[in-house]
Amino acid sequence: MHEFALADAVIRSALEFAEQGGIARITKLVVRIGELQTIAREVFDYALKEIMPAAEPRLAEAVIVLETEPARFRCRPCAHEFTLAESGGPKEAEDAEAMHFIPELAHACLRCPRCQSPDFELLEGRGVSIASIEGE
Amino acid sequence: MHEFALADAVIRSALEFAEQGGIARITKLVVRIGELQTIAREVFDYALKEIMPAAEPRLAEAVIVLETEPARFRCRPCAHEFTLAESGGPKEAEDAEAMHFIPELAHACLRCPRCQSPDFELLEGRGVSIASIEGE
Amino acid sequence: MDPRLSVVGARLAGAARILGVTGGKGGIGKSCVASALALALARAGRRCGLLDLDLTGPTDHVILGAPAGFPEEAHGVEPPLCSGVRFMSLTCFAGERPAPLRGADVTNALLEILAITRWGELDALIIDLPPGLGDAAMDCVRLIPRAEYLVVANASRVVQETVRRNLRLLTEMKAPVRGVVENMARSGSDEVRRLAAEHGAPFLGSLPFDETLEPAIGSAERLARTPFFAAVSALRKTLFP
Amino acid sequence: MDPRLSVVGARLAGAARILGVTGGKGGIGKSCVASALALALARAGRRCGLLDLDLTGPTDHVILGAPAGFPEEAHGVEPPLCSGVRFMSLTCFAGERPAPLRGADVTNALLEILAITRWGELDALIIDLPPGLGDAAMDCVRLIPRAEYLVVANASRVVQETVRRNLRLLTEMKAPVRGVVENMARSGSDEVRRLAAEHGAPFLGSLPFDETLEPAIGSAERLARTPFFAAVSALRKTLFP
Ligand SMILES: Nc1ncnc2c1ncn2[C@@H]1O[C@H](COP(=O)(O)OP(=O)(O)O)[C@@H](O)[C@H]1O
Ligand SMILES: Nc1ncnc2c1ncn2[C@@H]1O[C@H](COP(=O)(O)OP(=O)(O)O)[C@@H](O)[C@H]1O
Ligand SMILES: [Mg+2]
Ligand SMILES: [Mg+2]
Ligand SMILES: [Mg+2]
Ligand SMILES: [Mg+2]
Ligand code: NI
Ligand code: NI
Ligand SMILES: [Zn+2]
Ligand SMILES: [Zn+2]
Repeated sequence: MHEFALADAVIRSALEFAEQGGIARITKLVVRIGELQTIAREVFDYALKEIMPAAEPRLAEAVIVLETEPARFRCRPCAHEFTLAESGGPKEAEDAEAMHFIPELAHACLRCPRCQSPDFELLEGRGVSIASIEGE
Repeated sequence: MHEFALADAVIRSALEFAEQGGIARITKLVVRIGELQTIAREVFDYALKEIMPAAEPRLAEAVIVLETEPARFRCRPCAHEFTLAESGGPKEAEDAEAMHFIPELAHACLRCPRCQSPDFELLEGRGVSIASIEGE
Repeated sequence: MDPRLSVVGARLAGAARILGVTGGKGGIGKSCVASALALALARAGRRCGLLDLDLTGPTDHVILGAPAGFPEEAHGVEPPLCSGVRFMSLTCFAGERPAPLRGADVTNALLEILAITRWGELDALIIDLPPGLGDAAMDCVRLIPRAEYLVVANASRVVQETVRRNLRLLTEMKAPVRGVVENMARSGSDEVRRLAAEHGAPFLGSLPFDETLEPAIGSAERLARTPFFAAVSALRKTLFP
Repeated sequence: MDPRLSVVGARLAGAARILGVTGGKGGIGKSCVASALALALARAGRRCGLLDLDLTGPTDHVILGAPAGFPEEAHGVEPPLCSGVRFMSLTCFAGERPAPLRGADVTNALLEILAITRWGELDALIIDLPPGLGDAAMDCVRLIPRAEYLVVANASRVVQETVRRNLRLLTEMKAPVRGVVENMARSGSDEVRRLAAEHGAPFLGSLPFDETLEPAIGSAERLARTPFFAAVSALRKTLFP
């Protein structure tokens, strides 16, 4: 469950943001989860709660929203745009796990469905990011 | 005057665009010139006219507009945003000429004015690009 | 907003010192020096990590003979212990598959590895850098500002050309150069010493060209018996007294 | 819209054949092989160009002893004639200055060079590629789809590991591999021949480890008198009969 490490990053990032913006209480935190990393919402949700500092007043009342972002790719040689499903997805469990750890391993595991090139751009849906933070 | 090579690229690109879009006559072509490459408008304008195929009906009546785009940089280590003037500009004539040929040599010739890093991003104003093409 | 940027410092906080092995040029033995240095630290009883940041041409797993397979997950990724060295490489996840990565992918993959790897307490973290003055080299300076650098060079003219550019750049980026070491030294030549002096960097001596190194690759036991390793162990004492 | 993409094909149209020298690994002699091959072509009376695409670690100017200074401009940039070879490198513009370039910068600089260089009529254009499976390697495949590849390897285990990844990738990208050549061969070993066979690529023989190569670097005259050059000349006959 390396999700804990990513949840930890999210919490630290939110607190850093609060620090820099002089925010006393974070009210809402929208976290985006890219499809490519195949992090299960429930796992990540659990990780966030586990990692959350018990005595952290700035986060105590924050509503945390998890959004999933579909992955979209564009092939550089042939300009074809495709989704994860259209690429055929990971062939083996090992491929899925490799991309779960390092989404860039898509270039080792996936191919453009039109021209088979590994030289594609990941337009959206990579990994964990913070979409927005609200506070007061 | 390697401007001819770039003007040639612009003309070929416009004709390719017309070809693909089934456009019979290009009426307007807006070319953007990035400040970093220090291409003089007059030189480029002259080059475009020189390179223009005499018997090219698709371009015969095109209005060609040249726009200059100021260069803007953002330093990766320190996040400072700066202009070419703020960077101090090229120190020697050789630096200016190097960037005239290959704008990426900014990383060899310019530094972030705040932290002196060569690791900056060029946000705008690199070189020659086509901003828009109108045709019928 | 990229949450990973907020956690890199914390993940590396347990490492007392961080040393990047670089030089700009490929094939001068950066990976052999980095791997042997990590091994020498472990054999001297130090807690040591080795991170292979040559993401598109990783070799440290071959040099150390690291076993294949995904690392353990425990509130992050635990770098497997390999001949006493905590080891992390893209190959831990990619295995044999070639991973062509453009610059932005290198930055992302490197940042992901830094964000999820739990090194724990280390006396030293050795970072093996790729050739070239590209994304990995610049991200190492940017993301790990307290990293020091060991520059590997040799007497060849093409190597000197490349190492000179690398040294100029490290100096400009205010990255502390702990020293320059000559590798594959065949006879007494003064080129590398002069190159170091030119850039105000300490010259840390020469590692011999060693015919017995190549057959020892893949086994920490055999590596540790080579003259090359003996020379790296002496270098280790200078760098980590 | 990037106008440069529309002109690359036209700029290279005069080159009868284009050969990329690659291998993935640094320090196996890609640049020495590429430079010597270009020189051998010129000496055989062929019109030959050499393009150094190792933008952050260029060395071909050192190997050939190319004079410094900006190239002539004439409706584009004219690659200077250097010992009979039309030569182009980022160093023609950058000189001694180190140019740290991230991936997107590599793509841009490479595209700019391809867009402005007027090679004219050539029997062969040799492209020297950097180590790694990164932007330059992928852009070469993407922007110059008719390029063929010569893969340089040697018997070292770390080299084999890297070259294997490179061969797999070239095959996947449908880039035609003209052959694999062993460099720095010291004794009769079969590793490189086997590696080539594994990937269905022709094995093109071995170039000897040559003590006299290093002191010849920087002078085309001296290079041409080395046993290494004699072996590259034989390879030239195979590749460009
Ligand atoms: N001191 C040495 N003596 C003999 N061979 C060496 C020595 N150092 C490195 N090598 C060999 O040189 C090659 C390149 O080494 P490597 O560590 O992969 O270089 P880099 O990481 O700089 O690309 C390998 O085949 C390795 O076995
Ligand atoms: N056949 C050979 N015999 C001896 N030395 C060689 C040979 N080929 C290359 N070298 C040396 O190996 C080093 C690396 O060569 P280079 O062409 O720069 O490799 P690459 O371009 O693959 O990084 C140089 O010092 C060069 O002189
Ligand atoms: Mg290496
Ligand atoms: Mg390595
Ligand atoms: Mg080279
Ligand atoms: Mg080169
Ligand atoms: Ni996990
Ligand atoms: Ni010009
Ligand atoms: Zn495609
Ligand atoms: Zn800065």
